[in-house]
Amino acid sequence: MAFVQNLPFICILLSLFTGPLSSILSGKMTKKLNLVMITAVGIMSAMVLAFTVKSGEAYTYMMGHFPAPWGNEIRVGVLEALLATVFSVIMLLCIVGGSKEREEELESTKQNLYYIMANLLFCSLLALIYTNDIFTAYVFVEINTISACGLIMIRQNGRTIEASMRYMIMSLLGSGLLLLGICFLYDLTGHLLMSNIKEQVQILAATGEYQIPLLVCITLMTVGLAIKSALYPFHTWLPDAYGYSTMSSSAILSSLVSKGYIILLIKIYYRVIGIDVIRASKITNVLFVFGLVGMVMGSVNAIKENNIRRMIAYSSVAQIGYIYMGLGLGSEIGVIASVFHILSHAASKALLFVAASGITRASGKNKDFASLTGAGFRNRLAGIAFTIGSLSMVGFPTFAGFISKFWFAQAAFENANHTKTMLALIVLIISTVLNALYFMKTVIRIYTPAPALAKEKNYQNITVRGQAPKSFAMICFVAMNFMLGMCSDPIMKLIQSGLEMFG
Amino acid sequence: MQIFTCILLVFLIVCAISVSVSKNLLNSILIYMSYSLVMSVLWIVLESPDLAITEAAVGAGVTSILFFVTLKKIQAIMKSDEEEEE
Amino acid sequence: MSRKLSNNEYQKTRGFRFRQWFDGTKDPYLGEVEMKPVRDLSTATQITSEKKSDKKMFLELVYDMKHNTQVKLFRRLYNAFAVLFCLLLVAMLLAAVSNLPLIGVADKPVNNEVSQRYIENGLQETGSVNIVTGMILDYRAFDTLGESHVLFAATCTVLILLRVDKKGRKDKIAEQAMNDRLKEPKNDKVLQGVAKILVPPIIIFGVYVILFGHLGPGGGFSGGAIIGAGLILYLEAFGFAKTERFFKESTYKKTSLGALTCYCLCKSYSFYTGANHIHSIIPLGTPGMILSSGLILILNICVGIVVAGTMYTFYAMFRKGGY
Amino acid sequence: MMNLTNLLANYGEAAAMILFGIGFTNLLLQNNLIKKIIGLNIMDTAVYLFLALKGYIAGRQAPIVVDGVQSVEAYINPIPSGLVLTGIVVSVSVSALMLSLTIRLYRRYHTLNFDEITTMIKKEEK
Repeated sequence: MAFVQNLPFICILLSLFTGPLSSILSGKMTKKLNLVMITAVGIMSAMVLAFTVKSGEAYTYMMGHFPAPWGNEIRVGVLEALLATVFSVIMLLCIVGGSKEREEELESTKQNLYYIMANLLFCSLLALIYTNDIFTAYVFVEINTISACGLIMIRQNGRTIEASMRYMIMSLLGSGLLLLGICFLYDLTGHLLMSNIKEQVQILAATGEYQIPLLVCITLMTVGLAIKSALYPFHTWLPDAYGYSTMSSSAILSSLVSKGYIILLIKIYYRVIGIDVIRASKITNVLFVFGLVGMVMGSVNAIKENNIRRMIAYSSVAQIGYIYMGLGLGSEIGVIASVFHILSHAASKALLFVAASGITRASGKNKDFASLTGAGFRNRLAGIAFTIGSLSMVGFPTFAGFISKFWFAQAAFENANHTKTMLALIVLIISTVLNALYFMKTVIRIYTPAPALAKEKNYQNITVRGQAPKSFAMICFVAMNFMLGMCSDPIMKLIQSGLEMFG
Repeated sequence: MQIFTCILLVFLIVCAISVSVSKNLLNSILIYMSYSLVMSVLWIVLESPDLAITEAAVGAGVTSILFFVTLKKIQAIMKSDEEEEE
Repeated sequence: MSRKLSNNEYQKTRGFRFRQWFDGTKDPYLGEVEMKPVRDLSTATQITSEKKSDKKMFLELVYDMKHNTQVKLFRRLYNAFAVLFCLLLVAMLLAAVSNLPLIGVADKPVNNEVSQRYIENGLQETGSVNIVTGMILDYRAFDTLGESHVLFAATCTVLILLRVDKKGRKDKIAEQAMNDRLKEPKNDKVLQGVAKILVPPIIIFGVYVILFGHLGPGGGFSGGAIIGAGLILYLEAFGFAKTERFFKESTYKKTSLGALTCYCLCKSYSFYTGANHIHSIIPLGTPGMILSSGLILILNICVGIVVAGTMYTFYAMFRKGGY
Repeated sequence: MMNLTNLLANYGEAAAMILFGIGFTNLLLQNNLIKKIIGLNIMDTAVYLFLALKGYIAGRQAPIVVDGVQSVEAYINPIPSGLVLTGIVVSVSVSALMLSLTIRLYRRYHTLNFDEITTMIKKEEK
């Protein structure tokens, strides 16, 4: 066994261990520790990615002295390593980009608690990506929920606490359903390891035994994870949570946390139940419909919104709708498009949150649209970054968003079911138009010159150097968006081979 | 044995319903506490002593204490508000 | 009357008092035990009715009932749909349960080679007499590692929400949090007496449950919770001034950090050696002895420390917002 | 669909599912925050009851090795117990978190009714 193969395990343990370690350090030290840890994990994940691409196959890693059906296991393939790498880059940039807001908005004595939460959240994301055991996944889902709640409410005002209560209620409903689904599955198959469950489920599907419980169990797990990842009718906690928490939390939550659950769902579909059984159960059609509704309704709500942070949050609802639409198409290419959209949305949504906070800082921290007029001139870099993020969201060519929309359209075209094709294409067009409406409205507003307003309210100009960490984060995010948009082919290939390894 | 289990299960359901119906919060919490205790008895019947100990200590013990403290805290806040009004 | 004592002396004896109490003529303890004067019922009903009307007015103010019939209608519809949804859920689950394998029967998918190996080889492979402990701390240790961090994360969130930072803050919330004990009897003699008798056995029992976790029912979680409950009882009886002598926030942080570090290190070692097929040097000992079963005893102690600290911290935070 | 004889034989699981439904409804619909949290606890324990029933085999003993007997026929399935043990700890930490949120909300809005809190927040914004 090569030493590189140990790295995923070391990543998980390292991020897990830095959580308790941060509790005795001072705020500044914990920040440094956190940044060093995430960087180290990023580098290690990249090494794992290189290794898996070279070897061309996935491997399992025993957690303990006991082999497969008896002990715990983690499983590492191309897709897992890719996701871990991208997630650590995004996490790092989000934390760097929001450092100033955190210093201002959080109490100085609670700074280090923020990093404890961030470390545990990151650890749980890594564990969700890598784990090969469904009950371990449940435990880490709970860590994820609790630490995400901590990140929301650490900036304390009435709104965030109410939002985190709402978030907790919804997520606990979701995890209850997920746990019940896992119990059903355990009862039917007698295993908790993903690969073993899949073998048993294939046998059950072939013999036709226990059809109803299997269907119920698929439904329970899907609904549970859909609630947790804020699919449209379950999104009520999302705008408040993203709109009022401190900026880096919103960016992390929208770009990583809800995506972690979707990845777990994809994993369950491919590695636990088997995609053929899922297709036969027609649950994908339900996801397809909810995805479509979410795409439209999220955008409509975003248009109505007058607060820039909440607008971006509602746009997240729409984008999650896209991802579920891709899953709901039920074809290989649809899932590939969804996974790519997870990456591209993570990059552009985090960019939007960072840039929006730059813009609002140049407007006296007001988030309503009227005071944002002309903010693009007061903070030039943030203005440009926001424009690029919006263009990527809308689906302008050369940016990440275009590629994912292109692949969604492609997936819809190749779908055998023509009603689905028509519906998907029509809703894609409608949603793109709506996206363009609210994002371009914002961009035009921040580039409308308003020297009178700036003078009257005593706004200050912010230079690139005056916000060095944020500028760094924005530049990196813009570069990421370009990279995902311009050279998407290798990444697509990676995702494809990763999904093949899943199967 | 089956009859005993059945009685316990019926008791659990009655408890769960009366928690949601009862008007007084303190009553709800007490009923929940007894629910936990019955659950731990049920687990002894089901031959899982580990679970029974843990549920008795955690579910009926610490969780209920936390509920009581919350209620008390809320009443303390209520009282200090009333004093301010006066 | 064949009484030997005179009437005057008889009235001082217990027999007379008992008889009086039995007849209901006089309560023998009246005036000796403090009792709350009984509130006049009519004022109480008046107060409740006032409160009810207050509430109604408040609700009308908040919801703006007159102008918000739409909201009301929406709420009703929402509730109806939600109840319907829940009923459907239960029906669906019952349908699924009716098709599941029967309970209490040995021949079903759950009882396969996995549980067979746990039972047949568990004693030799983990050294633990209690198979459940052996399973959660050795075969499936990764879950349990995550679980103890769930506790840690929850404590941190409670700290975020309820800790009152004393540094230069003298606002209302801080005062409220500090003062909530002022309105209660301090140094309650009965409580203190009971606590003096009960706390040591509770804590010793907790330690026993932790240390014998691999030999009988119990383990780190239950034992830790028992110790935590003992500490809570002590705190409730004697107040924060006494507990501060041995348990402060820094104590909690250091002990739980130490325990979690120890846990992480032990498990990293066993995960690493296991995955790389290196023979582990940890001896399993003779099953049935207290110093046996390799790492399980150490892990149980670590978990116990974390859980006890967590439970106590929860209580202290809820109570006062500090230690 | 519904196999009634089977359902009667699985009466324990049926009861667990009903408890799950009650807990779920409470968590979703109760306006009172404390009852919501009790609902959450009921829901969780119902799932654990379901799991514990899965491991139970009539006439066998708890999985603690006695007198060196190590045959499968002697003991019940240990796996569900282990899973439930993990789950109980998760649910106690979650309910502590929810309760502390409740205290904070009460301190600010002086009510336990979640609907009222939501409407108050909306009023505040205007």
